[in-house]
Amino acid sequence: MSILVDRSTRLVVQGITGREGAFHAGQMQAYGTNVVAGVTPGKGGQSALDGSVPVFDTCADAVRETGANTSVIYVPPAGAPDAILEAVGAGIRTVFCITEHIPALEMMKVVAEVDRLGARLVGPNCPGATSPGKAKVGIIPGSIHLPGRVGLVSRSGTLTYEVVQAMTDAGIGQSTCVGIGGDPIAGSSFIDILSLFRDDPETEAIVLMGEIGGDAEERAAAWKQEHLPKTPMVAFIAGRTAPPGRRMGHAGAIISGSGGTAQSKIAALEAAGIRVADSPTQIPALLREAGVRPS
Amino acid sequence: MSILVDRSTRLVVQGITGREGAFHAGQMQAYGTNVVAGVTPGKGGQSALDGSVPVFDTCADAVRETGANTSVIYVPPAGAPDAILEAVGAGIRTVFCITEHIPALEMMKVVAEVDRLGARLVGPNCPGATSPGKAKVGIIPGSIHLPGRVGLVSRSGTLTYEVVQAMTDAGIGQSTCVGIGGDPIAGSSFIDILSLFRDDPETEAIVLMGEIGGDAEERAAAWKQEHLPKTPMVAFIAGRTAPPGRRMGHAGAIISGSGGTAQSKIAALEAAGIRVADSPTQIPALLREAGVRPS
Amino acid sequence: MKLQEYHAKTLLARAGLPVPEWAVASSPGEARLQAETFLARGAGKVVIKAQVLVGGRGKAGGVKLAASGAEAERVAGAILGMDIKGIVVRRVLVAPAAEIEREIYLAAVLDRTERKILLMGSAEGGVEIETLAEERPDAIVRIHAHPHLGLLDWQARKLAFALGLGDHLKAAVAIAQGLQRVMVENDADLVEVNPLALVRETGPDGTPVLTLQCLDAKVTIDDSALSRHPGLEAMRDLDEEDPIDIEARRLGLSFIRLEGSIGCMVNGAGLAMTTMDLVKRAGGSPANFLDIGGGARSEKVANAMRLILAEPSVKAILVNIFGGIARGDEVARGLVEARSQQTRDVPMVVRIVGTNADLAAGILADAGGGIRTAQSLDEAVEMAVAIARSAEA
Amino acid sequence: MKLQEYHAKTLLARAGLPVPEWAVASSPGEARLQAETFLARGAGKVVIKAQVLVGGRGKAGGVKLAASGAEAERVAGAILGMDIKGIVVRRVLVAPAAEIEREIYLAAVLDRTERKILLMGSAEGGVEIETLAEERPDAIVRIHAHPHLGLLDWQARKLAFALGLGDHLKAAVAIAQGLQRVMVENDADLVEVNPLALVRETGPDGTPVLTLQCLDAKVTIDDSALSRHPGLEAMRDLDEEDPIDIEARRLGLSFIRLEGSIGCMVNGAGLAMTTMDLVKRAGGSPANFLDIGGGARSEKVANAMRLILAEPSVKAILVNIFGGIARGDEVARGLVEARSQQTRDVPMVVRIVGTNADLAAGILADAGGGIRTAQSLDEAVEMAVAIARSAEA
Repeated sequence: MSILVDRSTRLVVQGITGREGAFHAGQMQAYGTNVVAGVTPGKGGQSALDGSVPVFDTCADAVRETGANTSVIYVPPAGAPDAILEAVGAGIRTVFCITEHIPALEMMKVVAEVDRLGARLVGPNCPGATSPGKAKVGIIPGSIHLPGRVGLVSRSGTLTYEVVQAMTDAGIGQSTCVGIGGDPIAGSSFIDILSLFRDDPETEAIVLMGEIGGDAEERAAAWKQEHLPKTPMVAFIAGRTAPPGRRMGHAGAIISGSGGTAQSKIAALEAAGIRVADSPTQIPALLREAGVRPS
Repeated sequence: MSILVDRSTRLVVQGITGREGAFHAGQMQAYGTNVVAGVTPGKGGQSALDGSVPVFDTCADAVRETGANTSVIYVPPAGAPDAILEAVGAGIRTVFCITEHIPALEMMKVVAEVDRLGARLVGPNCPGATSPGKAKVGIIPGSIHLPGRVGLVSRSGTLTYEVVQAMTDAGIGQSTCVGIGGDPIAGSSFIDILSLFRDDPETEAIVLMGEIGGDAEERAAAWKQEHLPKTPMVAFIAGRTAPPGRRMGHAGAIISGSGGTAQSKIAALEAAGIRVADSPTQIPALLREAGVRPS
Repeated sequence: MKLQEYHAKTLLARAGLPVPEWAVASSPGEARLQAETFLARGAGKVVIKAQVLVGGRGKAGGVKLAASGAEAERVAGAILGMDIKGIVVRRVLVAPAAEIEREIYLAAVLDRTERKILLMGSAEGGVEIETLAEERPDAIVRIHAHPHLGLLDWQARKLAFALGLGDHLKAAVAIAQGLQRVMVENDADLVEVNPLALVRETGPDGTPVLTLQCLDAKVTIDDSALSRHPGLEAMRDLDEEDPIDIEARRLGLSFIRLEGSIGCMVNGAGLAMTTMDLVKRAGGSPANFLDIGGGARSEKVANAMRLILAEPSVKAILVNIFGGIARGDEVARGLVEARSQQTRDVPMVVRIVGTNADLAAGILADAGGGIRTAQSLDEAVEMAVAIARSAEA
Repeated sequence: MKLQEYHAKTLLARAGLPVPEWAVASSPGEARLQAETFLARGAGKVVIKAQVLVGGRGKAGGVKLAASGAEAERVAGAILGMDIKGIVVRRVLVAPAAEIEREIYLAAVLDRTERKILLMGSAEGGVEIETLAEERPDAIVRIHAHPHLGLLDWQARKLAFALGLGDHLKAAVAIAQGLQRVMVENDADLVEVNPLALVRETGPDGTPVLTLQCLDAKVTIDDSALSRHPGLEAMRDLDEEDPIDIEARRLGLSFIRLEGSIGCMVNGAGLAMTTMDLVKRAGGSPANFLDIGGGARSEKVANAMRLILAEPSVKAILVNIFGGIARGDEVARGLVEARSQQTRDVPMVVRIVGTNADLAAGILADAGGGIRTAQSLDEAVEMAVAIARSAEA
């Protein structure tokens, strides 16, 4: 097993005719993901990926014609909130939004509606998820993965790749790697993903990649202690040396006042029995110390 | 048993210090309803009904201090939609809105939120509900009732009283009488109330009081045929002689085009095995013919 | 409240929807002037449309084309003053006639069952939507707007594609969302554009272009919301209303004049309709529908009685009050007050039961002669019908 | 983006919130004139407040009262030009000094955990809310607005009662809902009024009246939404910004200048912070934070390189790219382009892995000298730190 994406994933790519959408649709298909449809309003009837994927005007058409059950969104910020609502409105239950720079208050309205419909959104401004050897959805490079039994969840994008690469180099495979994105309003939290890992018999250990700002890491630590007391877990926090009060690249990475510092997060994680690495490259060693064996 | 209101009802009256609120709060208390609180913003700390009922500034205060579980609203139309949202926001699960002349599009927003919270709204522009001998909430005169085993649901107000009086005069008691109101957007439909009666072992027969306009009676007939095939049911439709295209008093009572006529409703009800009375006073006789015995 | 086409178009145009320019004339000369202006600006013809709130004006000859100012004057002269289903035409709308490539039906309506705003469209416009709904329901596209977020972009696109407007996606989306917005901003029950048309025009470079335009518009406002839209209340066409309706509205009464001889005063619409039904069933004929509403005070009751008596054909009055939120004593006091001011002696049958019925009985008894009382509805109806019959005999 | 107090007050006043009148002066003489106007209109004193985006201006002496025009000129003269936490004061706000009966704290903020707008209030205003939140969390009232319907009337009333504003219910409700509306309409992250004050004034009949007024205001705008609010972008205070920040924003880069010697260019905020952390851990010091973002094209990379090189203290450059949405070859092309235009010869360590890393390696190899490549992040960091150290030695 694995979480979120696997061999049963039937993926529709919203924005498949754009530069990013087309490129990553190809990468996902090449990895083995079952890309069943694309959506670009006004380009219905065309096809993408050398004729292998039909393009539809609407998500509803894509779902009806191809049985798509998962969506990934590469649509510019002005259209992305609507693209999410279109996907869930068409009955898609799992949506990944890669788009960055969506206004937070737009997302606030969108997540309320996604929740009401009982669907799951990962992102926005996230790299997606990969279940190695099964399927990848998003922009995480497929080559860095190794199938295995460690689940990874991260607020960062490229930092995630770094750690996954290190794990793979050390022979430690992954069940599923999920980037939840660093935006202020996100569809899925650390805890949402940890709950999925808890229910996945294939995931035996977890890596959590956090960063400064907010209190999501502290909350995740408390949740882990209560709900996953026996699962080995290691973590990393980016931004130990970041100057306070400045926004580091995306909205998530800002320290205001005394909360949200790397120190407070590391203390909370360690208090919950989670080892915290000093460098991403230390993660494989900490996993091994926690009892994880190479795949 | 009974539905919606009974001896476990702990009622908060929103707008208790107004003319209607004060009068009917007294009537409800005199009937035996457990009126535990009133709410009028700015009058918290006062009391109503000769000092027997505390008045609070907010529903939340009323719920916390008195354990109120049901609300009835006598607030002018400009404030009534908010009063409904306040009640459900305070955790009250059953709300009756007596207020009339609330704009339909205001109610549209309200019912969506009430549904989302899983609460139940009856009304607006409804007379409320009485479970004879147990509790009455709203404005139905208490004196007309007789405890028994016939459930009644109606889109009208005073027409309901007429039928209840006729039933009581004939010795046929009621389990619960519910007026759902005739406004275009209502919290509860015929079918919502029929579902409650289905699950109430004390209700052995049902009276449905409909009127021209819309297709609620046709839908109720189809539902009854499928879900309550064995329960005796009789009906009445007001407006057989109403001229088409004119609005009769409240928004519900208008016939447009070929739909919504008394004829189409009567045909649908009879096709579902429901006897339709020519006059409200015939209802007791039809109930007896359907096997209902005097209480 | 129904709005005249020219008012409905004003609301649409205000919301940024594409409505071709128009003018309103109440005399043939005015229509000529307006037609000449449009023709001078390049219109091939103008259309002249009767402004009445009843349907079927086209079939009745209330919509005509004109190719010149003189013809416009003649046509407008024929339409103005015309009687369409009992309504005298007092105004015509004058507009450039469009070259229509295709007609589409599009409307936003309140769906009572789903409790949402429903966008209804059909690729076949210019039709009666009720007929289409019965004969070929599949030809109608239905999309419910989100109750809080409105018609979402994707919903509007879905509607546009389903109506075959994929080549005019942006315009169609804007129009669909515009109808929903006009509905919400004005508390309308209905905002209908029929036809929404693909109109052939000549572009700046001389090549033909197709644009979507709202050629007709129908808007109905939720009466319960009029108090918060004074600008819409001002659009009410009092000319087309029965003066007694205007008076009833002023008094806060729900009143409809009918043809019969028995004046009815009832509280509650359902009971009022039932009372009318029973009067008919007993062989009588109601002179009106009148719901005095919940919680009516004595003054309102007295006003209602004056409205009933204003109708000379009324031979008997039937008062049927089942007290709930209305209290019997208030009604009785109103009746006695009205009776005392009454110039015409019409027999009155009064039935008051429910809240404070005992007090009401006392008040009526003290008032003395001319008021007969009844206990049951059937009895009251029979008494009133008998009185009316003997008065007419 | 943080707004200056006078801009924040403009947004509040536009939304109909009660903000006492104010003026902005950039010279002592201007401040005197404005003070004289307020004093002439009846103010007992005026308050003169430094307009800077850093906190603690009160403690720093940036807020003072004045009772005459001359005093206002003197006070403004002292504040203008003052250095508050590294920012030079260029403008002061002048306003009538209020007679404060009670101070309240009220703010609308984005709650990331609940994913809703949170209204936070405290009956004790004028305080540091962070301090209060830590010391006495119960003294803070919290109410989440509905994500679609906004701050409902009952929520605003509940907030008002909890803040002890039951005697000013209508005003308090309007202000609470106004803050939420200002937040939504301007895509703000934070709208804070501290203090919201009960101000003593004299009514038209000479009796004292208490009114609620927003005496200070702080607004922060969501950077992701600025493109749809050109009017807010125009409120940006460029005077208070580092010119290199202005240039970085123009180039669409996320750049923060630091004190060190190793220029960093990374894709992704998390990886960029981690790279900085590792540089520090290896004994080096980063000269900047720079996230070139996802999908950066070669031109953007070249621009980023120019920003780094603008800092004379930079002795080594560390490029760390893990390709995902960004493609290694694009970055490599940008580096080569920047290198070819570069006037200053700073050694560069480049690590490009992930998407199209193979193509990148080829491009860098073809470009020849001056660019050192590394495979692992640790290795790249060590190389860069070693280079910087030898250059500084």
